[in-house]
Amino acid sequence: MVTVNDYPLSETAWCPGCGNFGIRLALRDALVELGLAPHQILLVSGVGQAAKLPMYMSGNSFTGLHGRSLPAAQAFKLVNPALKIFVFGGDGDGYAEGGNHLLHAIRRNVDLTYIVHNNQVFGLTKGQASPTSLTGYVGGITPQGTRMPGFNPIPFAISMDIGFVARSFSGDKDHLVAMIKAASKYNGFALIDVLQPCVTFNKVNTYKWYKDRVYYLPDDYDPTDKELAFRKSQEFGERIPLGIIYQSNRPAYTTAIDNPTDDPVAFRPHNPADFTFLNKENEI
Amino acid sequence: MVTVNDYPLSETAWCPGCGNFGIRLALRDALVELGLAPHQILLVSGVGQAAKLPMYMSGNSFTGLHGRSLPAAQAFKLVNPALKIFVFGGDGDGYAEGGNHLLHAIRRNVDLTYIVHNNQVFGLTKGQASPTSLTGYVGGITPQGTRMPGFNPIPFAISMDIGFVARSFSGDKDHLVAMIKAASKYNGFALIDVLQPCVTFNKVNTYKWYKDRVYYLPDDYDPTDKELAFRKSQEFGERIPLGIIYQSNRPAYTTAIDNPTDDPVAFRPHNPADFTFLNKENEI
Amino acid sequence: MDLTIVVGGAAGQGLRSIGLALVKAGAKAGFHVFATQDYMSRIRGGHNFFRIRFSEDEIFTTNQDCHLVVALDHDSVEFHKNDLDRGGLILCDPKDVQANSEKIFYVPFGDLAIEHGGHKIMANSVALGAVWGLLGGEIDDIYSLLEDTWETKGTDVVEKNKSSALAGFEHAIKNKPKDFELKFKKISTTHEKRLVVDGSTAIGMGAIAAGCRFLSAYPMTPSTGITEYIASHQNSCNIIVEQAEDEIAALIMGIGAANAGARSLVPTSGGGFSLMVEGLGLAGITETPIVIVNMQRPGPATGLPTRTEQSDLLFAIHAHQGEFPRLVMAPHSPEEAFSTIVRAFNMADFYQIPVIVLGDQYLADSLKTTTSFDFNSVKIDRGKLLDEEEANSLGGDYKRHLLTEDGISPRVFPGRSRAIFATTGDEHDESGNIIEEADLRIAQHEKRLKKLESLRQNSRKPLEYGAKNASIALISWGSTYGAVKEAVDLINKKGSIAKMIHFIDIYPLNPDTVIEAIGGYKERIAIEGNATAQFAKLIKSETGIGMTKYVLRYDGRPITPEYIIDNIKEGGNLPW
Amino acid sequence: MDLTIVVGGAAGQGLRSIGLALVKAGAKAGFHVFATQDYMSRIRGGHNFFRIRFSEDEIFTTNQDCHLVVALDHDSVEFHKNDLDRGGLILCDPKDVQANSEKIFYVPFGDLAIEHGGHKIMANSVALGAVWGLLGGEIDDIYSLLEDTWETKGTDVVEKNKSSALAGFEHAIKNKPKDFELKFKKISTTHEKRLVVDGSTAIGMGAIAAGCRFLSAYPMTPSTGITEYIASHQNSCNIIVEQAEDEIAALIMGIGAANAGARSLVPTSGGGFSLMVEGLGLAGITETPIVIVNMQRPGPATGLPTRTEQSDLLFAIHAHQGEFPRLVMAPHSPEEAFSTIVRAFNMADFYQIPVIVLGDQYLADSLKTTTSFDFNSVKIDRGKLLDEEEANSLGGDYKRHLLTEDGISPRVFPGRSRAIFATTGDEHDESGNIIEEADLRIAQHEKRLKKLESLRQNSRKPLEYGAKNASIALISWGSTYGAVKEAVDLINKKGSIAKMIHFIDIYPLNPDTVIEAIGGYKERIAIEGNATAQFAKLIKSETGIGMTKYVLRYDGRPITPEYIIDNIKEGGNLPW
Ligand SMILES: Cc1ncc(C[n+]2csc(CCOP(=O)(O)OP(=O)(O)O)c2C)c(N)n1
Ligand SMILES: Cc1ncc(C[n+]2csc(CCOP(=O)(O)OP(=O)(O)O)c2C)c(N)n1
Ligand code: SF4
Ligand code: SF4
Ligand SMILES: [Mg+2]
Ligand SMILES: [Mg+2]
Repeated sequence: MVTVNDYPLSETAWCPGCGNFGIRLALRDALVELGLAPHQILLVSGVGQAAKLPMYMSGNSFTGLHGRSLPAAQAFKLVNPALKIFVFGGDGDGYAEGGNHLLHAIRRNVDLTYIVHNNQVFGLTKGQASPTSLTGYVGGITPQGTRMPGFNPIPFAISMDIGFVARSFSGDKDHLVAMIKAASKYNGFALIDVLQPCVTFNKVNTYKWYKDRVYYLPDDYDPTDKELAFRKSQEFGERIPLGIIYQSNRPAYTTAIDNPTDDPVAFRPHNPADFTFLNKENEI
Repeated sequence: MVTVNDYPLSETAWCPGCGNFGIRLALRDALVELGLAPHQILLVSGVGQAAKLPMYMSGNSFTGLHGRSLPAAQAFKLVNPALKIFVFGGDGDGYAEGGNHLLHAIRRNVDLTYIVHNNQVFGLTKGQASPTSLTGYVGGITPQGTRMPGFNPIPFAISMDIGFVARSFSGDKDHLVAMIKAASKYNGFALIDVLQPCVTFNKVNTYKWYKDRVYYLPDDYDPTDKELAFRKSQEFGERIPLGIIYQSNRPAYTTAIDNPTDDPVAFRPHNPADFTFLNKENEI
Repeated sequence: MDLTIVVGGAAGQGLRSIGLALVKAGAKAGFHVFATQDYMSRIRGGHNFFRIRFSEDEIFTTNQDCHLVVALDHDSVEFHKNDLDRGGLILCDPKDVQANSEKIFYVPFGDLAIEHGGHKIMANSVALGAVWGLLGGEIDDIYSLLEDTWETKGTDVVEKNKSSALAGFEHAIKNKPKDFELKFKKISTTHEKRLVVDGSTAIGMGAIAAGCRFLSAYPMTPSTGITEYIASHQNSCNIIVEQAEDEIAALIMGIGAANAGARSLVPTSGGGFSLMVEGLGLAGITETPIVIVNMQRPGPATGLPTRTEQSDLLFAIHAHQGEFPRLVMAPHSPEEAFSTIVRAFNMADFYQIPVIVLGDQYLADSLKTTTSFDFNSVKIDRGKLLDEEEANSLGGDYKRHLLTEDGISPRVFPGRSRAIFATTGDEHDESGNIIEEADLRIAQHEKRLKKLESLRQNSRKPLEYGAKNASIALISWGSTYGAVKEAVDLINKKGSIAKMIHFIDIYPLNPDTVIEAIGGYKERIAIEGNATAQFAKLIKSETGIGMTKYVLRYDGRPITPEYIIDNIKEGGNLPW
Repeated sequence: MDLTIVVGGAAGQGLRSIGLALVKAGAKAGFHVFATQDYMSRIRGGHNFFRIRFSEDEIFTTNQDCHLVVALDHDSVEFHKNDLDRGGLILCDPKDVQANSEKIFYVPFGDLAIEHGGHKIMANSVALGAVWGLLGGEIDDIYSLLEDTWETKGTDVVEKNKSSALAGFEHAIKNKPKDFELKFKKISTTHEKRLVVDGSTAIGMGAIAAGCRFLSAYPMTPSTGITEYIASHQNSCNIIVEQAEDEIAALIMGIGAANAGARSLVPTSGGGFSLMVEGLGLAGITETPIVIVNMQRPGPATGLPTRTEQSDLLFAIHAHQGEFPRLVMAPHSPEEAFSTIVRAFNMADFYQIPVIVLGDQYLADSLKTTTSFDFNSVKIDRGKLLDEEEANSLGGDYKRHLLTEDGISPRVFPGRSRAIFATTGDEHDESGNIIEEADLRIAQHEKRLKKLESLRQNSRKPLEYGAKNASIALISWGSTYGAVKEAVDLINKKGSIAKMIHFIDIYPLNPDTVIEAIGGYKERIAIEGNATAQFAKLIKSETGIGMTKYVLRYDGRPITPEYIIDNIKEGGNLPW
């Protein structure tokens, strides 16, 4: 049986009080509750404060380039569908540098859980505005405030009929655990946008700011109702809903070849001689 | 006065019957009706069959890299707001290679008209599936058919509260002229997704296929109603609505510095000596 | 016998079918065939052509000869009439082309097709027959070819094509000019089966032979042929083929799949490779075995998309910030491409590095006759892998970047054992944790760079061809091989003074071998399909040895033997 | 007098404030100051430090000395105690640090701050005062500094800081060990105003002086300082600063703005530069003047994000498929950076090419005293521009890529006249139409490459320093200048045998000048902050001249004079 002892928590380079700690704890608890052992999972990430998470957890991990976690994660899954894959990154990583990959990962719908640590700021590079920074946010490159609206990933995801999209808050571990478990159980691409205070740089979107605004979607909320979901998803102001906002349960992407979990294409034995038949097509 | 004679049509490398011809004609007529002379406009494009359009038109032009038209176009506009800019490209150019730029161009809302020649296929590279190809579309890299849903740019754009988004059809010049004119008049980022038959490679989404499906939004359709627009925008099957699907009239992006049309920052006289004051900040 | 037929026409006129048929017919007749394709970056119209060369000896290059032109439109007459050798003819349909030249030989392709085949579409077979008739070939070769080609469409189609071909054949024999002297001598075919393949297909076949299990790509001419070949064989060959949203994703996907355990291939061309530069270094620091094929075309930027050049060499060697080992190879023929790709996969796995194979449009699209590929003798070396038991026993103590004598750490694949796999694009310790300490950095950096020295030692020696005691060395790499070889022959006809020294392994070079190979010549002539003599620069930077002359080409067209001969002129320095 | 103070602590402890204050205090006291920052890729915690060197002579480098350590935490004591020169001391607050060493000199920073300044936050001023007291400095320098710093916060704040500083100052004088011998000699300050600037600021100031009107960037250490400096001056300096969604967009935006008519700057670091490679070639083929600043850090991939290296040199030179002219320069100090950037803009406009300026983290973050920058003598050369009248008269006949003697075509800016501007990333004719003809391709390709030869001719000669008839040449480029200069001095103390030959213009090199500069030495020693001696390779590929020794550093730390002296050992070849 998997226990919390399988996931010891190592020292981090995060600031004391950072919202990332809450995400790490929730992830650990979700993994334990899902009964997943470190060697069964793969943690994939990009570059940023959020993206360091795999360094501070047990489990297989691949920490790649800024903004490029999703293509790697999808390919890992395609060639070895037995892996349970969780992907991590910041709002800069996922929504700025990695925007195109997110767009197409949503379309492709490979079975992954993608957790965005959305602190509405570029943390690791010291406080520049990110796509999710709200209009007027003052960062190093935008000393007079950004002049764009904050990017809201939820309606974006819904517009492409994502299979599963949720919003959670690093300040509420139980909620986040529940979201991670639900996302992981959905067989397809699941996005969780997690509100994560950056106590060092983001002096606007603080713990208090989030706490004052977040609320839970009621039990009778129907996440399969797309129009309702689209409407709800746009709330990001005085009130911010948490929960599974939309769930279409689109079937997961599979490759054009049969590639079962117990016989992944990547590991089938190979004998070059078996392919002599290819000569035939070009023989005269 | 600007007349069609200002826009002579040159020989093209397009296939006879290609939908691109209709777009070119509509553009010419729209430019004439808008009273824009070739030296006042700038045509920006990427790479692909669609992206060759500036080659076959009069007017200033910048034909750049595959997928990279929008960053160039936005910068042209920012430093010289007097330019009237029209951007062209295919569905591969705009929605595959260029996806991240589109996402952020919508957020940024620089005053441009972006026309996507959506033939649901990679034309210039000979028929591979594009993001807008419908599930099952057989292309060179997907001989068993694509396994992703076709990308629909309209709900995508609405989800980010685009200022102006329309759909038109290269087979209906009058409609397309009207859309180009409306887009050009909107002061902000306007996207027109134009259905454009590729007679050589796309044997599924033919002139007939489109003609059988397209219809015009009724006069009483209210494009400022976002939820209605979101619902409408998802029709892309038996019926495909044409017209201005959503219009939020968000104010156009401007830079943090005052940069009027008649005195663009780029062309203000420069005297290095004026900046001696910068030494002050670092003096001891 | 060395004979060249050009088939010219607009895109969309089906000249590829006629071209292919002639290639195969020549092969059936026992010749060695080499054919190039010259096409524009457009789908319809313009001027495209196929150059097909038949020879009694094995050939690896196109040349400048032209004996027959099949002109499908008027432009083709204009384009090629001045290339015609004395005694050559231009075949065309009087309905398509009205030209005023004594070289024109009219064959009513269309009318004969309708008359004998029932439809204009049979015109290709008429043309085929006419060429064969003119050259004194045997109609049986054509028949056998048409049977192979149309078999699946039923006997009616086969027969109609045959009648059409026969009509063209007989028309040609009956009407050919008295003074037309070109003649076939059919070669008695050996019993060995032969192939007609282009470079793209050969690369695809090589990758399959090597056990490639994942390919990701974004379409880009002239690399798409490789991707499409493999895509069309994915089911029978156990290969997952993913069309990526862009080239950045394509390479990163390949890196993911490779770390998961699949041999991965990423084909692209220069512009796509540019977008992969960041990912390349990720493969470098994570020690990921991956094969990237860059099919070069003339740059910069979009350049000339459907043409050929060898101008990405120094870029391929130096792409990415920082320093890490890589291997760059450049095959020159379909058969060499087949084995180079296999070697690329083995070297990638052995050294756990990215391997870049440089091809070009000329290699990709040129068809050549060759003996069948020998899949049986393909050897697979997956390098240092821990078996499941070893991996399980290590568990959380497994170190992906273990420091070892040779710099190579044993691999495991995540999820395939209880070993925990961890790596990162940041500098790391042996276990794959991010570090910043100077000593740990030095240890890992030197571990990686150590492989470079071993790669150098294992670098393949250049191929040599020509006169024993030559004083002139023609130094080349990649797809120019055939042209250089024939240029050497042409030079040596007038006195045995020239030798070809041709490189397949490009980087890292072994300075000792290079000095040994090129050091002793009075003249060293770089032959390259670029404007700045990139390989010559590389040689000089590794050995200090410069060239004495340069034959360069950068108009997007392939280097031919005649081009080399014409351009060997005086002059030491490059103009820029 | 040559004295080094280290301030060490965890990120977030405010060591930058103390460090900066010490730098300025040293400058006030009339010294030449050079200070480096060593920080980890994290926001809080870890171990960071500031090394501040005061000297009577102008200095361009950090070194290995260490006379005083201000330790803000226990780790700092551990890290630096062994670096201390004999007689040095470690200053720390007994409440923060409990260490057992006779080198410790306790100063109750916190308590004195509360007592004399009313708040713990004044501890920095206490520390400052204590250092000054120990060294026998004058409290007036500190006072004047505190006045400058806190002026805007009101007299109360100024006074509290002063009292705190005085408390530290007096504490130090009273309690300093008897045998403590280090002593200040204040230098009588010249009347000329001086600056304290780091490389980032100097680059930003240079760009403003050059008339930069557009900057686009995506944040990346260590280039962000440049972007943020310019962003904070955008209004007063007429510069549009755009934060792009990624580096691809950043460069393409810069290219757009440049073609519109704005001088454009794109700062980045290696990883971002990797993503710009495709755009770089677009600038090349469209002949777009643009300045890219690549602030290098150790690679590959994410590598060591906050540290320094010189390993992108060959990458910068060869990035992108195909061939086109570019200019690569590497300044080595704030003052050189200021003028290099101006020259970069002028050369970009003159040749209509991309110019790459290579800096690194060491240059970016090192502070130096310097005379004020001379904005008055900055010359602007925008190259060949048509005036409105000329442009109007051409109208639709204007040719953006007109063939000219020198390969440079006159520019117009779209929409600024009736001239029609057209260009493309495909190969084109003079008017900017896509073409495929061989002759048109050759004409445009040669037009572009012709500029390379002219660039070569105009390449700046290397800086030379050292003994007249030296037999040893230390060959360097970029930020190692100061270290090499002092290493030469150290060597020459024992006999005048060494000379520095330092390059700022890196590519294209002029082989004749290089041979002249380095050809005559018995020993040629490459000094580079990378593992493969990239500049040495470039020199060899251009001149055939190899090095006899290598001093390389690739642990992310800057090269110091002592590092050079310690590492000049035998050995010709590189290990890889
Ligand atoms: C290609 C590239 N560009 C830029 C960077 C620098 N960089 C590192 S992390 C980061 C953004 C961090 O923001 P986010 O992704 O939101 O993560 P956070 O630190 O806030 O968790 C950037 C720009 C990089 N590593 N690589
Ligand atoms: C970086 C890069 N990748 C790939 C290509 C090859 N390429 C040229 S056009 C094109 C796609 C064409 O499709 P689309 O954009 O839909 O335009 P269409 O031809 O259909 O109008 C591709 C993949 C390229 N030129 N550059
Ligand atoms: S900078 Fe912000 S996001 Fe990064 S560790 Fe500190 S608090 Fe967390
Ligand atoms: S290939 Fe298709 S899109 Fe391209 S020109 Fe032909 S019909 Fe038009
Ligand atoms: Mg963030
Ligand atoms: Mg298309």
